Amino acid sequence: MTSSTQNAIGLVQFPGSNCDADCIEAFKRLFQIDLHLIWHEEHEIPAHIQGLILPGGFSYGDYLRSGALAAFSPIMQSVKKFAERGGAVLGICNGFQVLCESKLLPGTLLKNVQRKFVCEMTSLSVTSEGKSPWHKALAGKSYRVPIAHGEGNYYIDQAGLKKLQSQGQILFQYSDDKGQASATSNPNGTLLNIAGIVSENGRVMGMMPHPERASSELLGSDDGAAILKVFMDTALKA
Amino acid sequence: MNYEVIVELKPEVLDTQGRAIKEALNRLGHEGLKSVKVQRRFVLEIADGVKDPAALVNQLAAEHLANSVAETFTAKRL
Amino acid sequence: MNYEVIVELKPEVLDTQGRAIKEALNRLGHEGLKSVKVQRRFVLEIADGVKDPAALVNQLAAEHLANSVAETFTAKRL
Amino acid sequence: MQKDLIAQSEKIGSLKQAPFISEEGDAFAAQLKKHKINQEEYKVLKTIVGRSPTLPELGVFSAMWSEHCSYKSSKIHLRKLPTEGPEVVVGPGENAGVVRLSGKLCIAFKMESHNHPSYIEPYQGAATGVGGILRDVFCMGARPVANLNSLRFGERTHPKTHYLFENVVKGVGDYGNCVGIPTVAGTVSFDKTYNGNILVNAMTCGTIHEDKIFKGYASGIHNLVVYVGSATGRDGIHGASMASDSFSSAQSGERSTVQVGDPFAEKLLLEATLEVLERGLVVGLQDMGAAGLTSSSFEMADRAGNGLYLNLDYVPARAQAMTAYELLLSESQERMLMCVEPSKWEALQECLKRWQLPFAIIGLVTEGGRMHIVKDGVLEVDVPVGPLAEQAPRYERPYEYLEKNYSDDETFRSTLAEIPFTDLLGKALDDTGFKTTIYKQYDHHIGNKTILGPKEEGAGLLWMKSDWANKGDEYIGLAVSTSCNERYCAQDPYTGAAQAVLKNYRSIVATGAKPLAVTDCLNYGNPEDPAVMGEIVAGIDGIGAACRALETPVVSGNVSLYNTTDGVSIAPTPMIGMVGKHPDVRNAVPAILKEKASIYWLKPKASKGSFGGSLAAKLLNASTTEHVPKLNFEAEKEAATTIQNLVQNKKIVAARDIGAGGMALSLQKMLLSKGFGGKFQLPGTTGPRDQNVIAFAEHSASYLIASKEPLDLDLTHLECHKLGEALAGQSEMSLGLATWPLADVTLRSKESLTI
Ligand SMILES: Nc1ncnc2c1ncn2[C@@H]1O[C@H](COP(=O)(O)OP(=O)(O)O)[C@@H](O)[C@H]1O
Ligand SMILES: [Mg+2]
Repeated sequence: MTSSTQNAIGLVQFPGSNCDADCIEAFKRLFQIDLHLIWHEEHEIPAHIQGLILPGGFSYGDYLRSGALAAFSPIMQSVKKFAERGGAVLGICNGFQVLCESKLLPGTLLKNVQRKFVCEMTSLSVTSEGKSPWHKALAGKSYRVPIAHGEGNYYIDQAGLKKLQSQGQILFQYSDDKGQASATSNPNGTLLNIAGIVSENGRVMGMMPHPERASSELLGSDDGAAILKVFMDTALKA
Repeated sequence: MNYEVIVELKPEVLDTQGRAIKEALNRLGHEGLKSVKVQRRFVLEIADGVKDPAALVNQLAAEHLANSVAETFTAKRL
Repeated sequence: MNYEVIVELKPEVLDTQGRAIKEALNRLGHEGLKSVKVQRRFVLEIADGVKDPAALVNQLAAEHLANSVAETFTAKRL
Repeated sequence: MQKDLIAQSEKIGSLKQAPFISEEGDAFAAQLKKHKINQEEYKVLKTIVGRSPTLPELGVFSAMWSEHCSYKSSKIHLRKLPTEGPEVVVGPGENAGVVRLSGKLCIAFKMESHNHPSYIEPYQGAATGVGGILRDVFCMGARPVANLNSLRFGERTHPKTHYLFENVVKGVGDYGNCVGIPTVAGTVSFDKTYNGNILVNAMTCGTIHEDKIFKGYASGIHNLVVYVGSATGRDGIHGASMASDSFSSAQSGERSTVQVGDPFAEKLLLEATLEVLERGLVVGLQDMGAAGLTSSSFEMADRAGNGLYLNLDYVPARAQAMTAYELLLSESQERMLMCVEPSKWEALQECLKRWQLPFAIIGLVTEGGRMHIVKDGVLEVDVPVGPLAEQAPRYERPYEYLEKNYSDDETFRSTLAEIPFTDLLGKALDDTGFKTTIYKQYDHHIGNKTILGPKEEGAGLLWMKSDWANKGDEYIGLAVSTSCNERYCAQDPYTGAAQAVLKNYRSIVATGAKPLAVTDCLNYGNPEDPAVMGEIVAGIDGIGAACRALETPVVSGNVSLYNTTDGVSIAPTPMIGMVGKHPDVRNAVPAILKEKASIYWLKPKASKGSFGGSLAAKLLNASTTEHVPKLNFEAEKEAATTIQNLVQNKKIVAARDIGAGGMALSLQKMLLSKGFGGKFQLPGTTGPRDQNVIAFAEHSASYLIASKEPLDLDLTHLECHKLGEALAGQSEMSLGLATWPLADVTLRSKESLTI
């Protein structure tokens, strides 16, 4: 790694973020890079940052709605600008919820239909319609990545859904071992088995599953590495 | 007939959610917010045939919707 | 000054919690219960000095307490 | 602030004195009863105080001398436990015990009960139980890496069980998930002995550098005492004495204000505490657990041999008009007491603010070893610190331990033989259940360390790579387990307690790890009943014997007594938590079969097994005169080395200890989750009358191991039988004379834990 890529990926820490350490560890182990940590109270995203991660956890305890309070923290104003400039942003779990709450991604994440937290391994397929770099790089395979959340039930109204579909913004769907997004492979009631989506320009991606946990065969799967790698490539190529 | 049941924490029980929301909103600059209480509101629709709907609502609220150890409720017809 | 904000799911969004409660109570023999809606109620206390408290409450509800994608809210002074 | 406090502390003599309690009449007797202080204890109290106490003083003594805080009934017996070993870094007496894993990498761990609060308000009770044990571990400077939980509920058909189960599980899950600590293992069972008194025991393991273990205290005269965290309400006042009380079903539900857990506040407190300790910003730090401000301040002062001056006017209060008594005894959650040198106060404040934690200076360290507590200009508490702890009551309560005579129970065995095998197996599966419903609600892989989690059905195993470990220990693992078979303990309190240690030992061994040390939570009934006290003494002796033989010292623990409802005590439940060291997690094996292999059964030579306290006896609703599996430490140790070697040499692909339900149930569970079946022999059968007896008998030192190559073991104390080949894609399975369709079992596994 060159020194410019060494510090080029930032990670935003909210009070209550708790998957930050796992992201840091996974990037170090997989790509030998140190993430640049950005505290929620900061107002600026350093100029050398080319990609941003919003990690999982329970920002502000998620006591209002998951992601709702974090969406308004000082740093999120800058994250919005960063995204508007075409910066690459990856929101994982609570980070995905924050992205929706801040309108960087459409829709929202409701309570799981079973009204219980769910922690298990899932299998993700990549939709074929999309043209984003994510779709291009990941299509044709399925990815075993674990979930752990209480509010991962993606919802958007009919018009919004049509738009998502027609623009190819749906990225991941929870699937069975045949790669089908079936009712039995839906872990939380999410619309169309949606597990992850991208923004219109394909630069902002949010997903409920945790790729940073699927970062070693020893931990049950290393399929998340490919996902994180696409993020790195997308961010650093710009 | 519709009834409303509002369930809230007893005043002496810590409202962790309300407190966290208030503090976060204060930090966002909304200094004028003095306190936030978080409650649950249920709207119950009761069938016409029920003899004493108010009594039924009270029973459901007391036995099922509110947890008497930590919460109190109020019920009224809408 | 106290304000009440009631946040509820838009009618087109399935209220899974309400449905589950209704079904469980029906199973317990409370057949007279036709439907249950579950909502959140916030009681906001606004400081006296605030110029337009109603506007503040509306802003807090719209921006923070309710999620416009799936929810609507009503606010009123208590 | 400091100057002002010094001035205040020097003017104590001129303060108004709070009234002493009146020692007359029924009111006095009622007062003592409410505080659970008996006449003898009151006499000692008066000699310590030198006069009649004030009401807050009485409250302080009541809390500090409660069973929960003082271990007054169990202390003299707990001394008999082995607490030392080469890897023990901190033994009992601190907030948590600490053992060395590799190099400077140490593990701090402890278990705590939250039984009574969880029965009253299961969600909050369980949640705050998790919060409390996390604080015990991180206030030593250790970063929590794993939670475990041990749950005992009443019968599934009991009307309260569903509600208690749902809410306890949700409470444990929500709290741990939000703080971000994986719950990697646990235990649960349902038995009528817990109908009116459930058990919720929580355990936490954390990592810490050997040279940075924090054992702080209130040292340095005039150092500041700082209150950190949530404001104080009237939560759980009398919690410490409540945990030492027994239930009566008539009054349950109205005992105490509910403590509410705030896992978000806990997460902030966790990060702030670890930062404060890492940066050396405080000289003392203690979490406010049971008996809140009282126990934390007294403990902190006592360890330093100093006194404290505390002004309660500065304590952040949540409720109006709280009295000194309430402020001192409240058990509001997520609070810490810190002691800081004035020169570090700036830095400490900056850190606490960054973590958004409320804080306040409430007093300072004083000379002379007295606790002076003031509120509204009134001297509320003025007692010597040392004697309060030193002269705490210790009871050598009378106990009766009746050695029962155990014998082979032919009546039981022939009844068992009559029942169709598949009925028994079905019932056994339903009774032990599948824990998916529980652990799906617990984040079990946050932290990126979980190699074996609850899905693998054995001990939890975490990958502990760390700069603090020895070179070459890059793949070192921490194995963790908790368990206790209460039926064994009911049948034979001594052997049952030893078996509880062994059960954990075997689970840890089955991953390939080496057991290191133990924590416990001794859940028993009323110690004033000599028969119950006998169970306690026997239990402690049993744990001691096993821990000595296995070289797994007890480094921390907790005692929960008075688990009784309407005068009936629970079955003895000495819950054990154990940690072990895995040399290389890359070789670790799960307790379920993931690929086809031959299955072998390892058990002590010529062991016939037994049915005392067995699952079979529970399923038949029969009592039996049989003994519980006899202790056989030689066989246990041989099994351990055998399996550890097999794992290290990559000779096996799965290993499972056999416990309740015997070999048949374990075999079925081992094969089930990935859908394996096959034809298996039942060694030693002579005909249909043997089938159930051999299949369901319970043994010590017994395991199933799965290997892809023929095993030829050189064994002295054990025998090893090949049972058969486990194959994928089977629709049937058979064992001995019985054959059954796998579809039934699969269906059961999906449904059995919905209560
Ligand atoms: N309360 C619990 N919390 C978390 N995990 C649990 C709990 N109870 C059981 N488990 C996990 O489920 C698995 C199976 O549990 P165990 O008690 O060994 O059951 P059995 O041997 O009857 O299958 C183990 O990995 C255990 O750690
Ligand atoms: Mg087991």
